[in-house]
Amino acid sequence: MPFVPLSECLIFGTEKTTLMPDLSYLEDLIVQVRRDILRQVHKVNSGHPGGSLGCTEFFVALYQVIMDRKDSFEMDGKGEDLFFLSNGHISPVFYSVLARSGYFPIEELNTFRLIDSRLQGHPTTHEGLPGIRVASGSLGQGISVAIGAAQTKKLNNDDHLIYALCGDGELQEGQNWEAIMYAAANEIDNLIVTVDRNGQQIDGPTDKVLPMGNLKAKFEAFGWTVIELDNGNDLKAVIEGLNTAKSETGKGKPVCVLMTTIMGNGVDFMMHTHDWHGKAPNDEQLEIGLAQNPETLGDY
Amino acid sequence: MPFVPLSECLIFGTEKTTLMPDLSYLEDLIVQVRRDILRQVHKVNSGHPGGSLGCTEFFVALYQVIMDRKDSFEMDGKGEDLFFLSNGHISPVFYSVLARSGYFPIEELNTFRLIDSRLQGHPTTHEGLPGIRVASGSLGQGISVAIGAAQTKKLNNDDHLIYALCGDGELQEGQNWEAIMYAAANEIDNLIVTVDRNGQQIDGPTDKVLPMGNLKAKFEAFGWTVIELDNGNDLKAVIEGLNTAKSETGKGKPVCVLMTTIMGNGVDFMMHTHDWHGKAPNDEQLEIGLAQNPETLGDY
Amino acid sequence: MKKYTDSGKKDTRSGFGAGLTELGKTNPDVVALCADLTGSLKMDDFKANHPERFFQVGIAEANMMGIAAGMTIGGKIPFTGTFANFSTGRVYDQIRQSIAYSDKNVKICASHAGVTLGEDGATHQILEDIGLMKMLPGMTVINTCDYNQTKAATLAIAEHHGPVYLRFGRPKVANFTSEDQNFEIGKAVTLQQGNDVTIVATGHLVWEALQAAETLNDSGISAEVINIHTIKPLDDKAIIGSVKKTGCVVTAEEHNFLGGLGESVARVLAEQHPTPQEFVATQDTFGESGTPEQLMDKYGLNAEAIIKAVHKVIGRK
Amino acid sequence: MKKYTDSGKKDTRSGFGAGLTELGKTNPDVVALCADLTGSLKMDDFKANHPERFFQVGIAEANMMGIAAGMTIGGKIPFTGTFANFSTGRVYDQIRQSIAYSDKNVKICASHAGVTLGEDGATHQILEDIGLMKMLPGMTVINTCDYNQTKAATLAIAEHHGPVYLRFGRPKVANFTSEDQNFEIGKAVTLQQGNDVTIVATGHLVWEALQAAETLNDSGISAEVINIHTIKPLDDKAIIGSVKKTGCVVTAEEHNFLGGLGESVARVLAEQHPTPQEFVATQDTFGESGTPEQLMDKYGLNAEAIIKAVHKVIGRK
Ligand SMILES: Cc1ncc(C[n+]2csc(CCOP(=O)(O)OP(=O)(O)O)c2C)c(N)n1
Ligand SMILES: Cc1ncc(C[n+]2csc(CCOP(=O)(O)OP(=O)(O)O)c2C)c(N)n1
Ligand SMILES: [Mg+2]
Ligand SMILES: [Mg+2]
Repeated sequence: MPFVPLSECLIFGTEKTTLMPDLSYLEDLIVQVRRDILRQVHKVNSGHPGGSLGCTEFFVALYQVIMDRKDSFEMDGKGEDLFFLSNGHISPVFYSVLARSGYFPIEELNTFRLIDSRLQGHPTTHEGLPGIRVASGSLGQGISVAIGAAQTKKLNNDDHLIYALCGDGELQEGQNWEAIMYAAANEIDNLIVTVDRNGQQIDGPTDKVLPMGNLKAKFEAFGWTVIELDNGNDLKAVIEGLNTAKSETGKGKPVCVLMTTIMGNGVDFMMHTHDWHGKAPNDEQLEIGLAQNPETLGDY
Repeated sequence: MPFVPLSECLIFGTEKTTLMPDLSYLEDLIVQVRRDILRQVHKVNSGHPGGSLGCTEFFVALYQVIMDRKDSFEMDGKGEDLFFLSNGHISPVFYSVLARSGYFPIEELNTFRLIDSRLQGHPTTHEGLPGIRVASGSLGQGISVAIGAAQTKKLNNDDHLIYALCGDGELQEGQNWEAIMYAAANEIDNLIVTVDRNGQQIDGPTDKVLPMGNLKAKFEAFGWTVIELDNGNDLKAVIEGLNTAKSETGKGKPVCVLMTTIMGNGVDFMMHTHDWHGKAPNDEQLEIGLAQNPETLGDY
Repeated sequence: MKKYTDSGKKDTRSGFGAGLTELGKTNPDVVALCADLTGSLKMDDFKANHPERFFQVGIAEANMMGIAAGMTIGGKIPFTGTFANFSTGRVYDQIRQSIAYSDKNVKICASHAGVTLGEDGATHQILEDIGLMKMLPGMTVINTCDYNQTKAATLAIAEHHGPVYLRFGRPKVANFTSEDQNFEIGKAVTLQQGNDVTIVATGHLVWEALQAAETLNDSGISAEVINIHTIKPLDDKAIIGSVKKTGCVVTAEEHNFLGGLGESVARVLAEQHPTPQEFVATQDTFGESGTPEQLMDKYGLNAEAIIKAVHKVIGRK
Repeated sequence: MKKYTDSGKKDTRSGFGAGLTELGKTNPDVVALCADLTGSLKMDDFKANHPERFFQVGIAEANMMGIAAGMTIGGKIPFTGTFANFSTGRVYDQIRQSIAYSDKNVKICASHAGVTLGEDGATHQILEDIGLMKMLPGMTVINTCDYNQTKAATLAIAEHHGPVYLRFGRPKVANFTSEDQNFEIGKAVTLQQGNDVTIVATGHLVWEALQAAETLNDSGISAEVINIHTIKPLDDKAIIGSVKKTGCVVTAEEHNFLGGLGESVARVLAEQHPTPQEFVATQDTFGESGTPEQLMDKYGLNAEAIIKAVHKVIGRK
């Protein structure tokens, strides 16, 4: 189902070498996803563009290159890799990439946050949207859910991987540390948790709101393998980082990718600030944002 | 109010040197407290002797030597050091030391866990027992409360200290890590949290139930000053350790004392096992336990 | 019929913010805590004016509740601020033990309650918080109806000793109660006198109840409207007194019909004066994304729904 | 009058343990999770027989609920086990979002509910869990009355798709329902037919209701006794049917009278058939330490209290 089938991909950072993924296509997709994000939130004047834009490369890499996914969606997800979004507020990027990876019609992005829509403000299973396996939005719960799915994979002798994404501010929630402690203690080594380290949360930079110190040291003290992905907005770097993470699975430890991103990436006035965490652009701002990201694969 | 007034104490590990505390009296008190613990839980055939016995030296040191306390109890606790028990199940040792430090009549230990008593199974403010400032029992909440009290001390320009105790298994609760992160971020340096590192919890040794790895590394990664107190059942070592902790306050970091103790300490058949976490001795076992701890200061 | 006029739509959370700003000036013991939602809770002014009394706890609501409990020791009056879901369900056990059972003087101030939170959807739209908080012994539970009342309630709860849950919302709604009102905890306010039916409404539904009463009046039905801003302790007397006169009751709340105000009223009546009752409330479903108005409409939480319920309950007398 | 005999006192939690042991043998999809209370929850057998399907999560209930939700993806049927307080209030938001709203097939099994937990005292004695769980859309809420019924319910919920809250207790109580019963979720069981009053009881209060009915019978009052093991979905029909005949009702539960079974019944009656009702329940207080019997007595949760309530409610007809 990926536009760039896995078999044709160069798996960076591992011994398996296959063909080079069509990076130029993926770069086009990234720009198109940015447009989708802006247009979704603009239309309903609500939603979360900042974190979504910062994680665009990650989602594209994950769904187009990294994950071994099936063509059709089944809740049980047997025999494929699964992804869980813990920081559910960045639904715009999730929806765009899901739609553009074939899970549901791209035009449905038009219904984002509207009443009676399957595209709820925060992702939910409740409306039956393909691609979503658990609701999120209330922060701090996704890693636990991902661990459960990973343990079921082990019980089922299914050697596919579980991926999860969470925010950096989100890691202030204690449930994460319960989960982080548990995963190490139980050697959940089919799990890759990426942290969107954009250094921002709602009330300001994470360092001002509640300085979290050295995240790498924290995860390591909790027994995880940590991979630092310093340029989370460089597609190649993201693919490499996630492949490195993959190569660290199966070694008795859960794997954490600390992915440094720029909040609002790709729209200059949204970048490097928490201001656009949960605010939609007005008409004029939308125009500027779209101009900076010209249509590539076709708007919905 | 301490039996051994602070002014007469040698403050180990600090520059202030005063008189030597009457260690032999305190050793007698420790034995008497052990008897109180055994007799309390035996009488009602319920309660938690294991953790209580392991923390006897700590409570005696804290209330008799370390804390700067007032003679009468006031909820507001202005102008004195305060203590919060997070692992509320070890109420028997708390009650015994409170009573024997003058907070309420020693005979009241007779009412432990009985209906209409002020000595509830887990400590509570609800019945107005002097010495208790917050309820505990549901684990994981005490460090947060202690932080709040510490911040109020700062607001009130009251330079007294806040002490708290929690269990090692208790640290599996995520709320603790929220609190630990917050305390470092906000430089709560008038707070000393001791962890009862007995390596046991209800279902077995902590290392089997949910291995917690290196606690020192965890606290340090979370930005705390960590003091390892390797013999938490040696009174002198405990006094020294807590004094060292005291000397580390006021330096911009919260202070953690990792206190290694022996669960069930002082009653041979209760030692080094989780079996007596929450089980009372029968008549015969009580006799053996009491014989190993002959009456010193007088039973209630 | 009394006439109530909207002096201009305002959000109830701004009433909270204004009250907190005032408390900052008048009561040095008041401290405020927030879990990374300072702007949404309208706490910016307090933060700016009293940085030393403002505590940012980050995204860690359980810790916030514990810290607030601890801060009362030494005489502070902590006001915690976050969304209603994260003020209640997320931290129920922490409130239970460290605040309610410990009788700590903490004011839990909760915005974005109910479906009118809007587009964020069900994960954020708690419809159970009244029920959650009312079950806690010693907790006072308040749900205010407009900006002015929310401001007055914010000032009042600072004077009341003991734990309080103050619930308010996100959208701009009619502001119709008086600016200089005295907020009496636990005292129902009868907004309209009537003989045919009693409407007991709370929060955003109070204005809707007034609108309903006007329409009903035009069709010859005289409705008594009670603004029951305090759900606990509940003003049983006011309710029973009115119901004895009218013989039927409609309760209206932005909450699940299970566990909320409606069930509290049903219980009081079952104990003292069994009476036909209809429930304007959500019908045991989660909410969803949409505008506040769309959601009020879809989930039957407006004047129209109240009118329908009134007709039904009068038919059952 | 039907005669019920106690086949020997047993704890309901052991009924759960026995059910789980059986499920371990018969249903390979069943997995069990526990938060450091394996013995208290009687999960040792399952753990010993199926170590690979038993998950010890330590003292981290929030994480346990999330893991359970995740485990359903791929077809497992997780049974979580801890005390009732830590199964509900401690993890309300986790259950709400990751289990109830996400419609995950998790069975939340909760022991030590209510004051009969005994000596540990109020921090452990939750009296609000029925209310907490009943407010969650999609949640099935069950409170069983004895060992046999708890075992039967444990087996039944494994067959039911969707989130379930199963509440049971610590003390040894009369075991009087049949060993080979078929547990029907949502179907009230009428234990005694009667004409003067309906007693709707759940959990440990069912046996007390039967005792009360016997005593009442001796004094010429014929009580209908309904074992309402499922509080949600509530068997409205059974309740209304009985109340139409008797004209009054007493509800009996080991729970706060706010938010629990009693208020659910009051609501159903207010909507369909207003009727005098009395509430045998705790009266909005926390519990305390004591023996189960002492506490049942002090907090008015026994046959005696039911009899008193019956006399009162009959007088109100
Ligand atoms: C439990 C909980 N508390 C608070 C919120 C409100 N909230 C939504 S997003 C957010 C900030 C999250 O920060 P981060 O994880 O860094 O995400 P980013 O802003 O970088 O996208 C907050 C506080 C929430 N959704 N859930
Ligand atoms: C939130 C919560 N979950 C579970 C329990 C039940 N419980 C009481 S003590 C205990 C074990 C605590 O272990 P630890 O902190 O190491 O104390 P120790 O056994 O060493 O005294 C547990 C699980 C509880 N009291 N609170
Ligand atoms: Mg961030
Ligand atoms: Mg321990």
